[in-house]
Amino acid sequence: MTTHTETPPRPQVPKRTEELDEVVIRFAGDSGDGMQLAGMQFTNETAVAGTDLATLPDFPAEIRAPAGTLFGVSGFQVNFSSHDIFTPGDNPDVLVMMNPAALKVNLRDLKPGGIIIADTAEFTENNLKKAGFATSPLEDGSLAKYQVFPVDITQMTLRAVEGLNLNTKVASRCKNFYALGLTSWLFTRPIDPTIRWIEGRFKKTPELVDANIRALKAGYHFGETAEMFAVQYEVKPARLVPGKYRNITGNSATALGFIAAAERAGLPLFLGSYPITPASDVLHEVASYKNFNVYTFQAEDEIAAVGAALGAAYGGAIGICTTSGPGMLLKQEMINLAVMVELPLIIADIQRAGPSTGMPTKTEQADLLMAIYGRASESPVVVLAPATPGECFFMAFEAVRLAAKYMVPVIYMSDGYLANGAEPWKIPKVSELPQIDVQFRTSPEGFQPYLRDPETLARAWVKPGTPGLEHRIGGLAKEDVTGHVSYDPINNEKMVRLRAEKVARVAMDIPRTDVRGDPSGKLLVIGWGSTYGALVEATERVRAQGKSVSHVHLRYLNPLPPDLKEIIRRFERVLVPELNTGQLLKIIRAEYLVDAKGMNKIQGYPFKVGELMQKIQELLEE
Amino acid sequence: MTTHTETPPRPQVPKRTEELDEVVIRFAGDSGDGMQLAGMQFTNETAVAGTDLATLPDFPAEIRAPAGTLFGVSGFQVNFSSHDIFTPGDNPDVLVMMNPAALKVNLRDLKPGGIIIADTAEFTENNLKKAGFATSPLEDGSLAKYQVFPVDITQMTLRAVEGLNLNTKVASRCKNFYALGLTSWLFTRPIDPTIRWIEGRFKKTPELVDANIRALKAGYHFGETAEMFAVQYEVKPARLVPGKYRNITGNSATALGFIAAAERAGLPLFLGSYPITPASDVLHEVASYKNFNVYTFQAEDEIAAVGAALGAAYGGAIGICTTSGPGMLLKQEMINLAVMVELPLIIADIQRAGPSTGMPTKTEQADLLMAIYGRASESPVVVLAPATPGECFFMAFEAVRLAAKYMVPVIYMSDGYLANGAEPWKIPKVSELPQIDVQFRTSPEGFQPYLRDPETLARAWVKPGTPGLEHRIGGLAKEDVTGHVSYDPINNEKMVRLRAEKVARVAMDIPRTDVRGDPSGKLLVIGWGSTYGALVEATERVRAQGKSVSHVHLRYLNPLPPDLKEIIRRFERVLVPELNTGQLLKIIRAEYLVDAKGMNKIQGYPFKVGELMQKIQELLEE
Amino acid sequence: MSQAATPMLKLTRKDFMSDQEVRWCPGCGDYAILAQMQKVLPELGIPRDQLVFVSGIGCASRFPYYMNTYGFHTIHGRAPAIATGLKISRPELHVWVVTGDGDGLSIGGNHLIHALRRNVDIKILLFNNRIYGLTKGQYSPTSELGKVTKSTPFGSLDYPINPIEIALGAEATFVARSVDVETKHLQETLRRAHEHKGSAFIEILQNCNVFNDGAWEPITDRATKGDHQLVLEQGKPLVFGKNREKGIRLGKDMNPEIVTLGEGVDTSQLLVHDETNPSMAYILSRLGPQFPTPIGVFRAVKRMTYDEGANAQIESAKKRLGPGDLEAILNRGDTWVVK
Amino acid sequence: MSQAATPMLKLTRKDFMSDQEVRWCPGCGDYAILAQMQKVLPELGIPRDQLVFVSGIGCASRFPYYMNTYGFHTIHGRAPAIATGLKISRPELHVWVVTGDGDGLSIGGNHLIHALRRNVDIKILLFNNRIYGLTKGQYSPTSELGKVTKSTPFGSLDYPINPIEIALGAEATFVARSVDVETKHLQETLRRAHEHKGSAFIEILQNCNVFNDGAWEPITDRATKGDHQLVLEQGKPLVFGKNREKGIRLGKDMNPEIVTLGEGVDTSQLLVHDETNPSMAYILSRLGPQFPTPIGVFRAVKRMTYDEGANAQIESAKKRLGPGDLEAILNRGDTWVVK
Ligand SMILES: Cc1ncc(C[n+]2csc(CCOP(=O)(O)OP(=O)(O)O)c2C)c(N)n1
Ligand SMILES: Cc1ncc(C[n+]2csc(CCOP(=O)(O)OP(=O)(O)O)c2C)c(N)n1
Ligand code: SF4
Ligand code: SF4
Ligand SMILES: [Mg+2]
Ligand SMILES: [Mg+2]
Repeated sequence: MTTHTETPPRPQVPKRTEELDEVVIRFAGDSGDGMQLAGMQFTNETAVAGTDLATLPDFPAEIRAPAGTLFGVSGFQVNFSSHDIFTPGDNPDVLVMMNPAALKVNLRDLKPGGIIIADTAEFTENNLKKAGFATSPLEDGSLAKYQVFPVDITQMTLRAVEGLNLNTKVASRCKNFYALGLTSWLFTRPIDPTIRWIEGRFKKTPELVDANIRALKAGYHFGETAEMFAVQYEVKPARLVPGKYRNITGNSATALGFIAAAERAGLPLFLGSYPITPASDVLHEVASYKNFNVYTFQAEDEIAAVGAALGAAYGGAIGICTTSGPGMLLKQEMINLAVMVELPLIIADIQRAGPSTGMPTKTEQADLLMAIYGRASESPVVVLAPATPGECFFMAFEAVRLAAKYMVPVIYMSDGYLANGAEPWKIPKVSELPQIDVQFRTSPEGFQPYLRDPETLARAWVKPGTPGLEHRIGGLAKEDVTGHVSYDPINNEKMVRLRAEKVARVAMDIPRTDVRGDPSGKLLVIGWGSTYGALVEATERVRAQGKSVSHVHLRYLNPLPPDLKEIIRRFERVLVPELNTGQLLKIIRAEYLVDAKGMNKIQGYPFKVGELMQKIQELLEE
Repeated sequence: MTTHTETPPRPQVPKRTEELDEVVIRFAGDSGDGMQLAGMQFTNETAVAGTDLATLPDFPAEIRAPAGTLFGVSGFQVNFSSHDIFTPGDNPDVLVMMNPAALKVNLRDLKPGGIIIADTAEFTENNLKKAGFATSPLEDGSLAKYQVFPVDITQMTLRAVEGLNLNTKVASRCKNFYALGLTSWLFTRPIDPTIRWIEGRFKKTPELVDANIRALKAGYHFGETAEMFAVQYEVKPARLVPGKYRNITGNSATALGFIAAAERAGLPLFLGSYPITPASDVLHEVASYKNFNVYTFQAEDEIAAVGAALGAAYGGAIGICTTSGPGMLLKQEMINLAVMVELPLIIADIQRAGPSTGMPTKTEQADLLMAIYGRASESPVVVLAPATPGECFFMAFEAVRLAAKYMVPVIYMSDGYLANGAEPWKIPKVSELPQIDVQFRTSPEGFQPYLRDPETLARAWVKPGTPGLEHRIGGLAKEDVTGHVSYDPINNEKMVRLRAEKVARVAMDIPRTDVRGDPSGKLLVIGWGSTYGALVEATERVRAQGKSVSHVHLRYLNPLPPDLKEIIRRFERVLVPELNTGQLLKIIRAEYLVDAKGMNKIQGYPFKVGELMQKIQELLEE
Repeated sequence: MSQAATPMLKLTRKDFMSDQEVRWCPGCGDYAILAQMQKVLPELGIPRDQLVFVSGIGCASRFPYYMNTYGFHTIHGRAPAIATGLKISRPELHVWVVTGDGDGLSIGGNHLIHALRRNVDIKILLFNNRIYGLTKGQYSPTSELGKVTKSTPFGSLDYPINPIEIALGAEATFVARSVDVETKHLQETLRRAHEHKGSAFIEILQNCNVFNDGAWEPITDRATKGDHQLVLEQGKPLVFGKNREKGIRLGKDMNPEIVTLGEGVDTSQLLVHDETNPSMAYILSRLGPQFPTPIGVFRAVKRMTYDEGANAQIESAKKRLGPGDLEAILNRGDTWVVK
Repeated sequence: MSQAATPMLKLTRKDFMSDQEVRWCPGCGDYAILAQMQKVLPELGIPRDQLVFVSGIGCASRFPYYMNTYGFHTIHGRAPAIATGLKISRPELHVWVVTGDGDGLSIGGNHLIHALRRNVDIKILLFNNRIYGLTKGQYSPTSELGKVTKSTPFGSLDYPINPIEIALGAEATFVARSVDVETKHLQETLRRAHEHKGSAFIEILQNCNVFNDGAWEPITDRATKGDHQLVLEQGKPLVFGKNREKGIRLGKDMNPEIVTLGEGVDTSQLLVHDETNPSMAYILSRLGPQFPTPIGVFRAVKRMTYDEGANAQIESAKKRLGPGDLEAILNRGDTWVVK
């Protein structure tokens, strides 16, 4: 443990503490300023302090865009509260801005009367110009309606680490921790988790441990002592369901979900992947668990990645691949083969904004129709989507379970917002996770490769290496039961329908659909995937106004929950908000012949609760 | 011209001639027996004789499967008639069978009382066994309800070519022409076109010219002289629309349509392709026209094929690629790039039965949803489908025209049945084909890469090499007008909607929808693609029974014809027959909220008129 | 699996023949290759269930259907990727890949190279008939320049790929060539591939009598093969010719030259084949048209295999960190308890 | 196009800089490469509008945005295919491809090989930083064995691809290597590529200071580069070393060896570089770790280009058959008239 006594004790100015129910803070600066880190650490602090929370990281596609530019601004928003919350918040209460460009980009979102903490050192003429400010907003009175705290963060940081023999470049890189320290003080968050994190992260370079902790503490103490800050805010712990919690991002939860499922199936996990934003972190995390029975294979491309996963599945492993939109397109031919040979295969599509390269670091949920229909010929697969970062764990687990149970490919659809967003997660007990019961066929007695389980229609999973069960599979049309190559017309139709029926039977595994709000009424809002939080909050608030709106959130997109039809019937109108131009909407309309309306946003960002409420209210008033 | 006097003149038995309105003949034998050729030549003969016709080639995926096996049987069905016909016929009137396996496979389809011509030489014990016959059906009385003509075709062929110094293997390969000659006599078809064809085809091997012509004539004369044949049949010419005709397959028409369009645009054609059944013949045919401004590029895979086509389009050529289902999946990422950079690109998907490798030589129309929705994110393209082999020409032409006019990718969807099927085609005059008016931008005055034509929303097509217009394009999200890389949320949504709107505006180019039958009534049948013929015939026949059924056939699948909504409203019920599990059906239901029903067949074969009639009658009676 | 429990009966060629009728064209070179494989396997003493044949799409790729072992007929060009996933996770299996010149070098070229450079312990047989058979006769990446085919009626324009050279360029650890009709040589080469630990690549010259008949005639015809075949044997000088009267020597600037033995030249001046010498393999791989075609093993060297490495990594991580504890990783990082 | 009409103003480096702010990380080697390109182009006398830069995806592939020429930033790995279509149909344009070690050798490996073997007249620059930059630091096909990265926390298991060797294996007609910071050498190499008629492949060693800093340090560092760089010059003996005191000689079995000049060894015994000698290029491409890294042109030979061939084929067909007559082909075969 490193201790610091370098900061001289200062006279304590008496401070007032105000209690708040919910606060939204956005950190922003250059891509190189470490804002993602600051945001993540703040998140962790407030998680440990027991609040509920939700986050929205927002970074450019450039690795380190030139300093001071508008397109180089990297931001991280965190919402924390003493009550249940579901979104990172529409508009921040606080902006922690490391330069003029950050302020320029983020100011429009700040709530009236909101707080701005700005690093004055960066408000140079040059930087102001790059950001398109004629004069400094910190000085020209344009920020009058906000509470502005100008702090020379850079200078203070340098001073804090003085004597550690760091060059200025390295030293000033600690300023994100200074800003974090200050913010932590302002909102009475504990900084110990961050100190522990710094110690772990920089283990090999003790001078950086020292420097960063000093900067953190200096920021914290500055808040304590500087007269500028008269009020300190407190957000009380939320009354979450009792249990042990940690903070988790969607990608982390996805990785753990896959590992947990393979463990519960007692099978090795084979993850074939080709790096792509925002999916890569799943590969990174899984790769770090090599002491499990985990193979990670960074392939030469997405085709090889899914091919290797299918090869591993054929060999009896849990075969998974992770990718995003452009990579998904390359996998479809192999998924079609998996459909034909009826092997379990899990394909995780962490959706991003497109089409084509699009906005790789931004979110969207526009791959749904591609996942369901994007293969040549009739090629049914199971499609699932988690609704929150923590839920990624359970749906990833479920994807593996269903794939193995039905011998079918499962597409698991997360997105950029879930992937990088975080929330407190009630850690499940391993013993409470379902067992995944895989029975490899070993008996040659009456064996036929396409004999089916009468209930699930799954064919048997046979591991090569099993004596007496030698057989051949492939992508040509196959005869029922024997699996021999067959061009018989009637047989072909039969097999097409059997494959469809097998996927349809997954409906047996879908839990009853939960309707939030009244079971019948005026308006039903149907959502899927990462819009969950915003939809919950919007519908709850409108309901709180005494209006009739309920909410159903789909985790099973193909097949659809069998009770959905009945639920829809009980409402006068249906609204389907999506971060696309109306994909689930098309399915709902075709399936249930209901004149459902879409609400659509294709901006690379999640819905805001406000805009959803407005749309819902409009529909209710029509 | 070769002449033969070797066949001794025989006494003419007086023969009766019966006139028939329509005849369906199926030729079948081993893959190596030349049945496709015999069928095609018969088709040509009857075409030249002025009948209407339709064909259905049906061959195995194996190149030359072992002789005598059931899976090695290759067949070719031709329907010809003195009235308009639209399908190759549900059931043959005549089977020309080269071996027992062929008879086994095809007998179930023969009409009661139908004619069987069989090569007795091949009905050996061994062959009978391979085909699963215990005794010879030619002798055991099992064919009593048919008119059976057992002919020793092999022996007679060998005799006909005696003295030409051919070895038996080569000599007996002529037996398809013997069979053709006999059939031609039986149905009074002229054999001159076939003689001309043989002369052209075997130019370099005069002995084969001789041998094949001798075999052909020997067959013809055998019919004339043999007492076995008491009746000769005649089918009078059909009263087709006046004009000059030829016989054409869908693949040939597609190739010519692309070439014609490039010529009418005054631009070079660049066809990038990777061989795949049943699309390869389009590449083959286009490649033979190198004296046009035609580049054909056989790429290393489908991705490179479409990439090269896009590169050529970027350079100012008509960039086209041709493929089938499995290859389509590999092109989607590149099509997404084309959507983003807004360049014209034509992708021809000659659909085949799937999924995966499936039944490569069989037909299906199950790639529709994949074509429309199979790309990541929001990626609208134009989707067209021809309805008959001859129409392939015009729709291929239209695909090029729309791509260039709207600067948009166009997917053109033919299928295995259209590709290889043939029909008489009224040859268009070049001067009557639309001019395709491409204006490359050359003026730097006010140039911006994403400035749009206010009517079509097309951006300007600029050829690299144009001074002063240097600019950069790519797959990242782009700013409206300037095309600069932009991650602005509002701009992104704007661009997504602009791209969608551009495709929507193609509706301006869609001709009024033709309703066959009453403009309103009880049942509307909606079809698309190659089912046209069967649907026309089925609906006409049911209408002839005085029932209320009309038929609309869609050539424009995305966008849909703007008047379709109105048309659908005028009918009580809607039926959507498709060779898939209900793909257009989903779109119709979602779009028009009409409780349309599907009729679906996924057997690798086209609809039969009878089965369609039955379904239509059922629906009308419900 | 219960391999140990399987009584090790001596298997015969018949045991490796599946119940499926072979569907290649009569006279196709593929028959001969199938036969040699079925003859060699019984001698290797591997139970049938431990063998997996993975293929892509093409005539060649129908191979697995005819082998009474495990088999997977996959999609065009991707067999090496699928085989890689299988072998990594099931290192005890014997995994063979069957591909064609189109499947392996056109659409699948990249997977082939990457499998080879990774040295995944799979055996890759590339049936080279210099044509696309299954799609009825378009030119392939190994077709000679100017080839007239259905898709190139005016002649092809691209310089052919040399499969051996590409495999060497990818630093494959075992690279060989054999011929469909050279039964003994082919058997021996298959055996060598099996014995090699690591990726083995064998180009098998194969005749497609329907679409490219006689492509390899000079090398396979009794009358000419003496002059056109150069049989590589480890440690032996490069001698060829009907009467083994010719040899190959290294001339100026590392250019090989043909010499006639006897005229003041004896075998001691000839190049001596060394499967471990990379330059040797390279020079042999690109002998010009005036030279005989080498068959045999060009290169055979040892290197860690990917599958070994991957499995060793897991074992060592388990040793170092203890076997994976799911409960522990779920609870990793800062946690707190809500009561 | 109206190339002749463009007044041939003498262009400067500035003319080739686009109005887009360069978005690479400060200190990235890509800046230096961009600068050299912008310096060389004005000297080649090509109007800007005749130049097209086509790239894939990756940090390197942002290159076209910064060039004030035509530019196409395409999709991952496919730039050679797109450039091929462009060049075939517009042979008068100067087409450059910019790719990275991931873009060009991982997902795009096959297109690269096929473009090279076809000898399409495009210039391919592969920026090799031995890492995936844009996706934030996973190992690439050129990363050294055992590389610890985000995706390989326990070290990578695959043997790296040698880009020069692969290009040679594909029989590329021009193969060279240069270095981001060797400004003169890089300029000269770019010029040579431009002058070469046919596919030109240049591997450019490039530093990614964020994710793989110092990957090429021995070769670029003033203090060590004398011993670690071997500059290839046509017709010159292979000499290197701080004081040019060392040389490379061909030892036994075609194995190269390092010798010190002076000690009874003079340059006449050294290998003399010959860009047209394939064995030479091959041996140089795979000098082991104890050898210096060659930079310069490994191979430069002439062969028909694909684009030439494709266009000549059209011209000759027109000559032989007359220019295409649409009416005639529509009316081909048997026709009949219905009245
Ligand atoms: C994605 C895809 N593209 C194209 C095809 C069509 N196709 C099947 S096999 C083949 C080439 C076969 O050539 P080769 O690999 O040389 O095998 P051969 O038939 O000669 O043994 C092609 C192009 C396919 N099945 N899938
Ligand atoms: C189909 C597809 N797969 C994956 C990606 C993600 N991706 C973008 S660049 C890249 C690798 C970049 O590495 P390299 O080519 O070495 O370029 P560098 O950034 O190092 O210059 C990857 C994997 C993508 N854009 N598209
Ligand atoms: S087409 Fe050629 S390669 Fe294919 S089975 Fe027939 S002979 Fe063999
Ligand atoms: S990540 Fe590396 S390669 Fe990419 S711009 Fe930064 S320094 Fe350059
Ligand atoms: Mg082949
Ligand atoms: Mg790189």
